[in-house]
Amino acid sequence: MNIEQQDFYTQAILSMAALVGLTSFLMLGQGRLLRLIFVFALQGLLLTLTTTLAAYSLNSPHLYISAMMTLILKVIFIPWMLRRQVVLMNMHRDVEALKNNTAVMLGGAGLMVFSYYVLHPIVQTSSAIMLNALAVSLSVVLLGMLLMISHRQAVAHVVGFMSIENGLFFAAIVATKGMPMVVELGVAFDVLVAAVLFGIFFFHIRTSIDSLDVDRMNRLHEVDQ
Amino acid sequence: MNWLLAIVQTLLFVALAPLLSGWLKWCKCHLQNRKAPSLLQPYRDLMKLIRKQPVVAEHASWIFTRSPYIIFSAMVLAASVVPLIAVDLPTAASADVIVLVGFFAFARFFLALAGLDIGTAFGGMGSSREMTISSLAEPAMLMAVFTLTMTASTTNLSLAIAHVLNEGLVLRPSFVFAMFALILVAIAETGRVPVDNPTTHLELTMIHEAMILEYSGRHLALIEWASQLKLMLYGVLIANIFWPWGIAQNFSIHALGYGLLAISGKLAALAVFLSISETLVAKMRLFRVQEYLSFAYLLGLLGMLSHIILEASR
Amino acid sequence: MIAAYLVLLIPFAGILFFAFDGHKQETGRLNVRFNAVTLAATVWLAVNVLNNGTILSSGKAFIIDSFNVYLIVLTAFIGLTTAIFSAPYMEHEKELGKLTERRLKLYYSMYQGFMLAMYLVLTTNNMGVMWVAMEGATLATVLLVSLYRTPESIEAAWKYFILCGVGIAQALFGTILLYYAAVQIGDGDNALLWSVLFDNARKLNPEILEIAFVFMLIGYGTKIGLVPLHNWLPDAHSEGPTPMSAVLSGLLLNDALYAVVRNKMLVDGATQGNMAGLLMMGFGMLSFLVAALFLHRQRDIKRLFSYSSIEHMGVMTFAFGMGGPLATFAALLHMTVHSLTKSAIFVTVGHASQLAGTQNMDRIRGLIKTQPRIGWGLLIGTVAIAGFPPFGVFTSEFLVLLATMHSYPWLAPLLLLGIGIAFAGLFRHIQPIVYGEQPEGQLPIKANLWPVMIHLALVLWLGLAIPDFLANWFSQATLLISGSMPL
Amino acid sequence: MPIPTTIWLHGANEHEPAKSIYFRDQFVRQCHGWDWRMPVEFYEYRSQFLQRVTMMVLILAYAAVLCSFASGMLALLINQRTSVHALLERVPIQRGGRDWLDDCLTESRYPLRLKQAVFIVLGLSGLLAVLAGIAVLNSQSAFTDQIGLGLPWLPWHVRFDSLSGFFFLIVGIAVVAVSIYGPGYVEAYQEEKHPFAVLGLFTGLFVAGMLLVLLADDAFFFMIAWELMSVASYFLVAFQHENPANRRAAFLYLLMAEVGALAIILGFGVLASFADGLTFDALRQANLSTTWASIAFVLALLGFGMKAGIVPIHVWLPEAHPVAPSHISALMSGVMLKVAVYGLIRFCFDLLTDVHWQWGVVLLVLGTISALGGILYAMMQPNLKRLLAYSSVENIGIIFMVLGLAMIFMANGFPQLAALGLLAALFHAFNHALFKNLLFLGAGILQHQIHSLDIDCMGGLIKRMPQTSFLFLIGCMSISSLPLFNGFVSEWLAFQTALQVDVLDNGVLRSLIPVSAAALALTAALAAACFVKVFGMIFLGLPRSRHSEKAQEVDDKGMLLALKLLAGLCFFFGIFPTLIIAALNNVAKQLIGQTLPNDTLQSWMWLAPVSAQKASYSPILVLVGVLIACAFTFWYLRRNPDTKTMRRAATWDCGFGGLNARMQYSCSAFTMPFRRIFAKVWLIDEQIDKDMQGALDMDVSSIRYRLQVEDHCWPRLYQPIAHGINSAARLVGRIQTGNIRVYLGYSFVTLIIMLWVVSL
Repeated sequence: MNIEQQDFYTQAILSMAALVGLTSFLMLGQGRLLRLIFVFALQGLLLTLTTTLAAYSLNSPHLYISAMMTLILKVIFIPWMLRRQVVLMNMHRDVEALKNNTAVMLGGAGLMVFSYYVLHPIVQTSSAIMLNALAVSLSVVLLGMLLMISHRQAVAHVVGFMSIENGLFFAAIVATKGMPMVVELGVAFDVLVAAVLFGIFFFHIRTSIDSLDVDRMNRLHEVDQ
Repeated sequence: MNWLLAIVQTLLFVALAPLLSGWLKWCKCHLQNRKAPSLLQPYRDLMKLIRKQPVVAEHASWIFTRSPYIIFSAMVLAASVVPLIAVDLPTAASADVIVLVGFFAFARFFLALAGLDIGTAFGGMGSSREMTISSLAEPAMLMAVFTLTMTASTTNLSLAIAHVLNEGLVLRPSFVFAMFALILVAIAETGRVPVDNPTTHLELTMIHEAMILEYSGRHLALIEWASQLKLMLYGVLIANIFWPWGIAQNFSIHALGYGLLAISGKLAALAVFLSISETLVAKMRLFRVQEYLSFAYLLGLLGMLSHIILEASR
Repeated sequence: MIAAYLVLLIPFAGILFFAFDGHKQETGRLNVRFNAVTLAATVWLAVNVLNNGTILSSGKAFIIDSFNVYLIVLTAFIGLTTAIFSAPYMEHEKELGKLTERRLKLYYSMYQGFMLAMYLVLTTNNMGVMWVAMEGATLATVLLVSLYRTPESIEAAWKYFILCGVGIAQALFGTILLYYAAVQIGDGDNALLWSVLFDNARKLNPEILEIAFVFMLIGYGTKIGLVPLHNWLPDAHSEGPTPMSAVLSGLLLNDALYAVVRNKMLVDGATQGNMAGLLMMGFGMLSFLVAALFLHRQRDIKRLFSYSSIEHMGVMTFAFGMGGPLATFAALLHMTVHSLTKSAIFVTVGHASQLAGTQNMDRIRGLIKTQPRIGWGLLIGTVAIAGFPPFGVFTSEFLVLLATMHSYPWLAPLLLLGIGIAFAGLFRHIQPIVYGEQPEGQLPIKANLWPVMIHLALVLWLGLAIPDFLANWFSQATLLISGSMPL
Repeated sequence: MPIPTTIWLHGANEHEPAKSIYFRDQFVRQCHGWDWRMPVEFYEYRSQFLQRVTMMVLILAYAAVLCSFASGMLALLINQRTSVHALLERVPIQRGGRDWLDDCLTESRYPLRLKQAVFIVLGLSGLLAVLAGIAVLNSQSAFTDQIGLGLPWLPWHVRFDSLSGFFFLIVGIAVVAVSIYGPGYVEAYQEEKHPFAVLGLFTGLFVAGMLLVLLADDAFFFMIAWELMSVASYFLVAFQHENPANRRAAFLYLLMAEVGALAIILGFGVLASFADGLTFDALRQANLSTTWASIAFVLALLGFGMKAGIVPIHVWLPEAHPVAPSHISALMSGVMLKVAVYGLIRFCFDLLTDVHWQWGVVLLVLGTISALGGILYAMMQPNLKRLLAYSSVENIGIIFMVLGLAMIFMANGFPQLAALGLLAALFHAFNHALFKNLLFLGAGILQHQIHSLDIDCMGGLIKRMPQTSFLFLIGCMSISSLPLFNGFVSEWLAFQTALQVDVLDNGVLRSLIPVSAAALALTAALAAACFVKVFGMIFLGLPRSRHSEKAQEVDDKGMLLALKLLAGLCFFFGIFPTLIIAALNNVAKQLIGQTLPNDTLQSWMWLAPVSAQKASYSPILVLVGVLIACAFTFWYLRRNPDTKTMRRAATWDCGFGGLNARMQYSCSAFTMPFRRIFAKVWLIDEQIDKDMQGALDMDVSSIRYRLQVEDHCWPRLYQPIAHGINSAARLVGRIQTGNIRVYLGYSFVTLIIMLWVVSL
């Protein structure tokens, strides 16, 4: 069934999905940390909009709460913290040279296709929209991992980690109208704690190797020189 | 009666042993154009030695002084189980051919210990070489003996001989091989040329003599006698196993006498053969002995295989 | 049911108490008391369950059946013994100047926090909450791994954090898929309750569950330390304080495996095949063999034993994957004896590295000469973990082997090969440590070895004879998991 | 009514041949006369009797095990004097005992008394083991029981039958000897360096493990006992761990024990996968194809052979046995190897019901190689205990050889000859236990007195230690299988077995077996040479070192007593082998269902295994003959009083003078001919470097000679394996690069692959 036969809500959701996917791609290709953080905040914002939309059209009020939490955590708090780190380390000028960026991009595109391929059994059980939404969120998760693999800055890793969270959250909202409240709260709490911990860790890492380049943390290994 | 006869035969064995070596020496001297001592010379030597007071090395322990008795009595016991002039003796049942080999080993064990006891280089040298040669000779001998015992399907010597005797003259290729193997082993074990030279006076070439270098008096007598016994034992084995004809099967006087004649004839012949070979062949280097003995083993093995394949094949 | 709540409340109180009360001399002993009370509560709970079967709390938030109740008791027990060990140990570390008041405060409250997370994982009936708790365990321990603030410890903690975080996120995706599949068939609120899912597992969509299980396996498998997702484990174990390594090895890995098994039960219910089992067998065998090889290359003593943990988790995963009553029974037994033995070993290792002043195995020598109890403890523990009778590890490995011979005979030689290699890898390092002459400056220390003795005695007992109530317990759990009683 | 007596004599089963000659005729009447018309009360009586016997025998066996445990536990009290004192204060004892106790518990006495107590309890367990063995051999039936340990659905099964009983006998005798010997020997260890608690504890566990292996009747229990034995002995090998070589030996030992145990487990597993359950009864029922049976056999051979130390998997043995305390080496070399033999017999003749002749050939060939290799390696060892260990390899080889013969005959349908072979093997195992214990304990005494085991440091000890030297001589004579001693009898039986080859049809076997018999002869001769060297170099000649000059006879009576006991048994069973043969007949009966006709014809003085027509040996007559001949010559030659005394004079030194100890033949000199003849057998590294001096550097100032003889197995077999594992580990180590992004990559790729897999 094509998009024009869908109701408005579905169309909106699908476009949101497209936008979220796009933001992931943007992050993947992003070499400057500040822009990266900005795009991440954007993704958080899209997520918030999606949630409110879902809350409104499915009139399930507890989604408003999670929308609120998303806004606070992923749009305001975490980007602010990361930005502060970057400025402190004054890395806001230097650009991380990404090796074979185009290949990574193509890989990301491949991943998107792959997630469709993986999730196609779901079609029989439900509408195609679910499949699309889930597929997008899966690809967001995978792209987040790819981001972490391809970037060397700890900040980028945190962004990737959080964008994986975003993907999961999107899936939860779209596919299953949100998880049970207790789980939502728990997840949010974990994310919060994680964010705090990340802050602490940046401090420690900086004091130990006075840089946030994860490639320089390779004391513990099994390879003999 | 049987027991008495057995004892008598053993004594006869012991008594005749010096005579055989005397005869051997006699033949050798004549073959080498020397003037021969009388046949009784060995007896005279033994008597003289027995009368003398033995002189013992200062470091010697009881092993050294007691070994001669042990060695001698081991040989006597060996003599008691080998049929000399008559078969189916009761003593033969008490120890079969494997035990016979055991007796030789027993004697050799103590002889070697005695050689080591005094703590000279020669003694050790002699023991070492003796043990080497004997341990190489043993498998060869066992192969030869196996050929016999598998044919006769018994290890009891007198029964085996009786078996060979009863089945009459059969041409067995295995026996030919086994006999030659046994002869070679006998030469090695009794320390004759070409393996060892009993009459040598150069310590470095000695084997048997090197071990008994320190012996004197009755000890030396016993050892000499024991080695003469050993020589005769091997002779009798070869003679009676492969040509048992003439040996007494019943205990009538006439049969026994006949048997005595027969065995002395065979032994005499063997001695002649041995002396000829000793005159012709020169002593070989110590480390060629292994080739010599492995050849003996090969013969024994051939005998065994020909028995299995040619004679008893199924 | 009150017992269950108690089990959760006491550690929670512990967190708050230690967080706000601050550090005093007897804090260690207080920590011991907290754990002791919890143990009592768990025992009470266990008695309840043994008497009147599975307990399902009102609102179905919690489920206590024979499978998790014995894990709960085990957790409480090891928590207690490790606390007993850690009290003097941490004091000594403080005297060495490695730690400050604040960090000890953190340590104790996070210890309780970790225990809370463990209990939550075990008791909860809600797969989502299980995930939350599992993530909570990571968050609670990650700061403890970097407690010493050395560059290595920070690196280890970072890796632990990132890898486990990413892994666990995948587990969450799996949970979401599970929920999705569940929503298809029923009401939204109870759709994540394990009991509900288990009851109508047959109706769940098998394809989705298979995909979900893949995510679960990768997610929780990262926690179990399955090769090739294991890389955080040795670092975290070797760099954190030793009591932490003890509980991580003894408890966290078990509970992660527990989560996987719970999910496997659902998946098997849905897909009437053995896909999940085969995946687990593959991962298990791979981890087992690779870890056994890794043992040969270790310098750091705690790293060594963390690899041996990976190896044993591999065995358990393999056995659970094989399914069938015998294998399941063996896996449960192995879970128990491995936790006991490994935590005992880490306790002795802690003392050993403390008295030697290093964790580098080339510089620890002649323990038996320096302090015979520690030396012998380490040696006996190693003998036990290497799978020598009459210790329990042998029994369970023997049963695993038998099960393998029955169902997959061609895998048995691999298993034996791995055991042999692992044994050699352990002993080539441990023997020089305990025997021989001691270096200068290696002096005896104040050590409390009761935990070690108790654990090893228990393992010995399990090796000689499995007490009836425990056997009955295992059989019940086996019945629950594999659907039939062991022989 | 004579029935009770006859029952008592003939044990449970009245169809058995009696072991007492005196009652035979009566017995025959009973069997063929009115046996099946036996009155009812006879059977009732028999059943009651059986129950009583069952209880008694099993209680004996259990008591033996418990005593060995108890001795171990007792040893732990060595440092607990005060607590023991406090404990004993409580128990009420009357005056005298109290005084005695207090005397024992004084600071100075306590350790000594405790050590004595430990060894007394150990000896008690040995004694009980002997009794149990004899009892079960007499009542020719198997007693089974179950112990409520182990798995919930598989309690420990216990079965005590003739085979176990015979090995109980072996273990028991050895343990008794060791526990007599022990107290004197362990005095040398000072407590803080070598704690007695460790030694005593693990000795107890070790013995208990061996006994339990013999009792086990299911695979699980068997493996537990087996590993208990291995691990306990490992701790004993590592007891003197200050020496790096000992640690290395211990590690190697434990490693190979583990590998062997795994092989055995796998073997049981193969059987179990064709049977239901792990009890031996269930395994006996397993009917498996020839291929699987052969696989099981090979696995068992690998496992048990590794413990028994057959070439080429013997390497641990010469390393581990010498480094343990001597009485432990005696137990390991004399008894533990026999337990391995027991395992093999149990596995092949009992569990695998139908044997194949190919297996027999494998055993035969392996045994021959081990026998020859063992003795040749032994000959080159300068270290006494290493030498003895290698000679154990040789004897085990002989045992395997004869077992192989038994298998061949069994498979070709000659159960009686199979019984003969089995009997020879078991008898040799028994003898080897005796004389190898004797020699190891003797070596212990030498080490105790001379503080060295290097044969080249000894010499001339026969004058310093007359008793030890005499007992050691007996050991040497029996191990080099001279007549009148037990070693000879078993080798004689082995030869007799080999000589029966004529009954076989298969030409290969008919030619292979005699060759291996010849190899056996070579082995025996080499053994004789080897032990001539040993005795001659240690006890004869001139002392080669200061220690051996000043050596004294050991003052502890117990140590000598143990040696005397063993030597006496060596001689006794050399003269009266029929006693053991009678006992062994029961074993053969139980395993193969055949006995020897031996006691049909002969009385106690004759040994005729097949038939009197084929071969017979009467040690007693031989002994009498030797005695007569010796006595007569002795008396005759020394009757003349003035030549009776011997004159002592300087040794002949070719007139050079200054004969000294360094001119004697040394070990390496003695074995030089062998080294040249069998040069291929060893890796020989021989170096002579001379220091030249004087004008033109022509004349030699000093010569150094270094000889190193090594086993082939190391470079050929073991180093490759170790190297392989290390390189594999290095390869695997590559995956852990330490870079977190790589790790993320791993989990990413894994995830992708898994998703792809499931979505196929």
